[in-house]
Amino acid sequence: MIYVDNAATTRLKPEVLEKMMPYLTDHFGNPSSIYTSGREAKIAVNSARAGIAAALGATESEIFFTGSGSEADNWAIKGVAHAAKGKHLITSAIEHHAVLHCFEYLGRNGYEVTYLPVDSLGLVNPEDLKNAIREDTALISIMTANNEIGTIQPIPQLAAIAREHKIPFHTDAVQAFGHIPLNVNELGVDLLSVSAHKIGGPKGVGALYIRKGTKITQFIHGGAQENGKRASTENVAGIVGFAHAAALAIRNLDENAKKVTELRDYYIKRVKETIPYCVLNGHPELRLPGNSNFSFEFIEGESLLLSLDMKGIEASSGSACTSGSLDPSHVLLAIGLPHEIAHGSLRISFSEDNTKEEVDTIIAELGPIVQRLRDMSPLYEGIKNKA
Amino acid sequence: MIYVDNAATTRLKPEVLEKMMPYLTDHFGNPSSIYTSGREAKIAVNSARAGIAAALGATESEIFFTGSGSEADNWAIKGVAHAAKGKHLITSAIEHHAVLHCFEYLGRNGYEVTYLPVDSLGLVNPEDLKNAIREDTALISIMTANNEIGTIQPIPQLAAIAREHKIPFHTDAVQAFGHIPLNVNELGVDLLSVSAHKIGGPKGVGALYIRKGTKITQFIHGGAQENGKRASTENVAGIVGFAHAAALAIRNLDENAKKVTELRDYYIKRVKETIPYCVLNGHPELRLPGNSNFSFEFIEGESLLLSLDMKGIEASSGSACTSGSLDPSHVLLAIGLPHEIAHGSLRISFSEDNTKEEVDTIIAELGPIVQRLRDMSPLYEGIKNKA
Amino acid sequence: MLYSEKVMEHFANPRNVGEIEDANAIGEVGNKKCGDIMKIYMKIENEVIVDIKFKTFGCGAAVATSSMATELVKGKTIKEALAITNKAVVEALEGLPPVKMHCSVLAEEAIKSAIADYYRRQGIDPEPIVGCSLKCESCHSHG
Amino acid sequence: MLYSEKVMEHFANPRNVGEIEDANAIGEVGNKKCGDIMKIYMKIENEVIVDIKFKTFGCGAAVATSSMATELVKGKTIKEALAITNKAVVEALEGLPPVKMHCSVLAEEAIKSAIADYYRRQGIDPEPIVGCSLKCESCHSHG
Ligand SMILES: Cc1ncc(COP(=O)(O)O)c(C=O)c1O
Ligand SMILES: Cc1ncc(COP(=O)(O)O)c(C=O)c1O
Repeated sequence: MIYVDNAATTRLKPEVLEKMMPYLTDHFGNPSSIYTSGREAKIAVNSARAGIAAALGATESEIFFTGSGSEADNWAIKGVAHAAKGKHLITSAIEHHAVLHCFEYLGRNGYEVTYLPVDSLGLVNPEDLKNAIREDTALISIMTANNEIGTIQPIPQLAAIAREHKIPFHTDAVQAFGHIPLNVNELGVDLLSVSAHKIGGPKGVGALYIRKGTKITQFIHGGAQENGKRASTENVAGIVGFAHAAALAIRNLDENAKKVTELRDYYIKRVKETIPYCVLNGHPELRLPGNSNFSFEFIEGESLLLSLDMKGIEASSGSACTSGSLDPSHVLLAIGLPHEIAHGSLRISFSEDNTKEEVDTIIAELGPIVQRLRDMSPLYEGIKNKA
Repeated sequence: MIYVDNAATTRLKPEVLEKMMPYLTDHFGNPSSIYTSGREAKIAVNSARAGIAAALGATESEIFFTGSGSEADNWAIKGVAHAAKGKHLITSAIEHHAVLHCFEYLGRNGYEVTYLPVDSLGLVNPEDLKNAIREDTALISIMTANNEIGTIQPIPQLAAIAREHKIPFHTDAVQAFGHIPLNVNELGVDLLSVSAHKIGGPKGVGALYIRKGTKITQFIHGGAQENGKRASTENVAGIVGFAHAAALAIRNLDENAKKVTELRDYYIKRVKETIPYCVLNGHPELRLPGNSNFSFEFIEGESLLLSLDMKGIEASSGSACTSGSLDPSHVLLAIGLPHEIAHGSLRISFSEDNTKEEVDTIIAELGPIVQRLRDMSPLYEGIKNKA
Repeated sequence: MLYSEKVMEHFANPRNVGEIEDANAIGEVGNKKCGDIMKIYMKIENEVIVDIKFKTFGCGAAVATSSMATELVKGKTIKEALAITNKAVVEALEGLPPVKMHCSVLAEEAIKSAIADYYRRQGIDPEPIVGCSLKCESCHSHG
Repeated sequence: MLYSEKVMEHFANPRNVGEIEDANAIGEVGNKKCGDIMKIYMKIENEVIVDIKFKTFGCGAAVATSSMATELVKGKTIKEALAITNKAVVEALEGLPPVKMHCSVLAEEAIKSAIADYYRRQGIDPEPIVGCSLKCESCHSHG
């Protein structure tokens, strides 16, 4: 099996699982308990917190563990909106659903939301942000890097605009964390969401960075965990795994980024050479190392994925969350693709575990599959006949 | 080490971990992905869903996995309150903080909350519930069994009253699930929260039962997971572990309950025989099998716990979530204990892994510890001198 | 979203793919926006569908329902073909995920659309025979 | 909530536990509601605290701070004893968790309360020497 859907989720790294194992076996204490096993668990959670803080250039007391990247996004957005007086919110048109659907929910519940457009490469224009800001703008949320097309936003520039107006700035860095260098102070953000399973950590663990002084209501009420800010018995093993995965990702960031970028560029080059009527979506340079996203004209994405799967190649069309839905990707529509082309996209996202040989196999399979589907497509008839 | 704080959390059962392992290693696919590894993960999640549904007498489509018992409580309470027109809510004075703090939050945000009192054994009086109901009551939430004193509420009776008035009824069954028989239809509840780590499952997984037709807003917005009702990439391994732990708990429920009740009753008998000035909190019969809760006069609970810990005995004083807080347990105050006695409680909660020998060791250590602390206590001076 | 083995089998080996040079009935339904387009070619002789082929732009279910629908229709009389509902196609495929049900509707409509074309070519109003006008009303089969 | 090793050591082996039969200074602070009561007995000779004992109802931190405070005060003059702040107790214990800071305040107050008692027994108003009235205002040291 060739797994090239690392933007959807990643294999839990064996060395990460190894660090988790004590907490899945003997060290099962509840971190809120004051006896030995509880204290040991607490120490494990707090040192994981220090690890995530270090990875982001934050301080420990600004890191709060959650049950997922989605929960971190929900907490950040609803929490800041609810704590604020202003009723105007700003986000972008290409956010992940975990962000977008929060804004849509708030939009139905007394808030007014501005969705900033993006250009054909997926970039938000800082001028658009400046123009959207109002007296009563309570929150700006723009993702660090897009999950479908990989475009990296100019967050320092955007966050600086927010700061000028004293508006809290959130960024969903779930796709960026561990793949490109991130420092909350260099970015200038007030809130930042991350998730473990995108960087070789376990599923079901995320974290929210909340800059000291940021006004935010609680999201999960209850016990006094996470400094009284997020209730729930801590997923100790998961948290420990997340921190270790983050440490590995940060330690090897440059090396991995170089390797993965090379693989991806090789794949992109080979696709362009071998398959006609395709277009690369996203930005040529301001792009996550592992991300590629092609639209193949005249064919539909799901058929492409199923065909690849039959050859043992696991890849994605848009975000995993939206598969099963009939709408074409909102991201591809936002960068201006027509519907039928937006329907035919293939996201291949590499990790450092992928190889050049795998890319060669993908290329060898992809061409005939695309051709077979085109031969089956009524949209291709005219083209073929013209050619 | 003698671990007798199973109400705080439990050891992950080795056979549960074994079932989780494939999903922590090779089977790492994202259940939302349509290729083979994603479909396998989806099947695993759905069969876990069927397992939890079976354990509760519910149907699969009524079970939604969450990141914790606290999240399930928050979702149920805030979700139903927000979806309702009425602004009046009813709960009890002895709920877990995951429930209580939601109501306090809603109470500060436009809702009116009635907190039903309990009697000295910890029982809610159905008459009190009847009297509290108003035209605009939107939700009633009363826990199945209390985490500190183990008292089991007459849920069928309470839920029937709610149903008569067509008011949604939620119960926090985090402590009860897997320990006493539960069937959502026999209970007559509309929503029910459970958590994996209380029954030998992993930390960081819970579930919410939502009866078909119940009006509830979404809590975590985003992707289309959990039938579009709860976003976040599924914690596949955790969910699989939860279902297996539940299956084991249900399969061995009678046997475990018998064993654990015997241990507990033996412990209670021996404490009463050997330690003066103590009082058993909670109900003598309507009580969770594993729960014991004693107040030892003239001494403070944390000192007792630390002393026990120094002897390798891990137990709790009230709920783990509140340790670190200076308030005496709200549950013990609600059953009428004076403050200084509420401060001196010891919860010992057994699992089927505990033994009679362990109870004997606990008794042998507990007496001298209590005596030493009393000798150190200014409150005991007068008593000692009188004796 | 899980496909049955039968769906996967028909997706992997779709029957009756292609065009018919001398077709005397051609129908096309769906639209680009929805991401599903089905085009059906038929050769009808003495009210019997002696040959049928399809071309489909769409998801796995769209391909599989096209394949199955053409199989069910092949060799049948027009009357028999018109009696085949989307339900029959779904059953023959051993089920479809709820979000993909609309594909089976599309397949039924594609068949009817081709038959309507057959009548229209002969100057016969297809409406009383085939039923109401055929359109992919929207991309969503549900709410 | 994590205690330092020093705190645990003083909790496990508290110094100066007990009563002094012929104490000439006794102070008690805290209340049952708060869950912390400290009672200090002193034997003062020539302005020097020659002996000191305590009894404490309270948490681990309460016991440890009582133990440490009495150690710091033992053998000191009244003046020196009054100069010992709760901070000094906390430092000597290598820190206390934030929620437990109030215990160190209580220990400081217990010492002062005993010394105040010493003056009162001699008909001297302790206020100008010891400071303001001593009370456990509330159970919370923070919001
Ligand atoms: C009664 C009760 N409700 C809710 C919870 C919260 O569950 P979790 O720790 O999974 O968030 C607990 C335990 O912590 C509990 O005992
Ligand atoms: C950009 C982005 N945000 C948020 C999420 C949600 O993270 P999680 O699956 O941990 O809830 C994802 C991935 O699923 C993502 O790619």
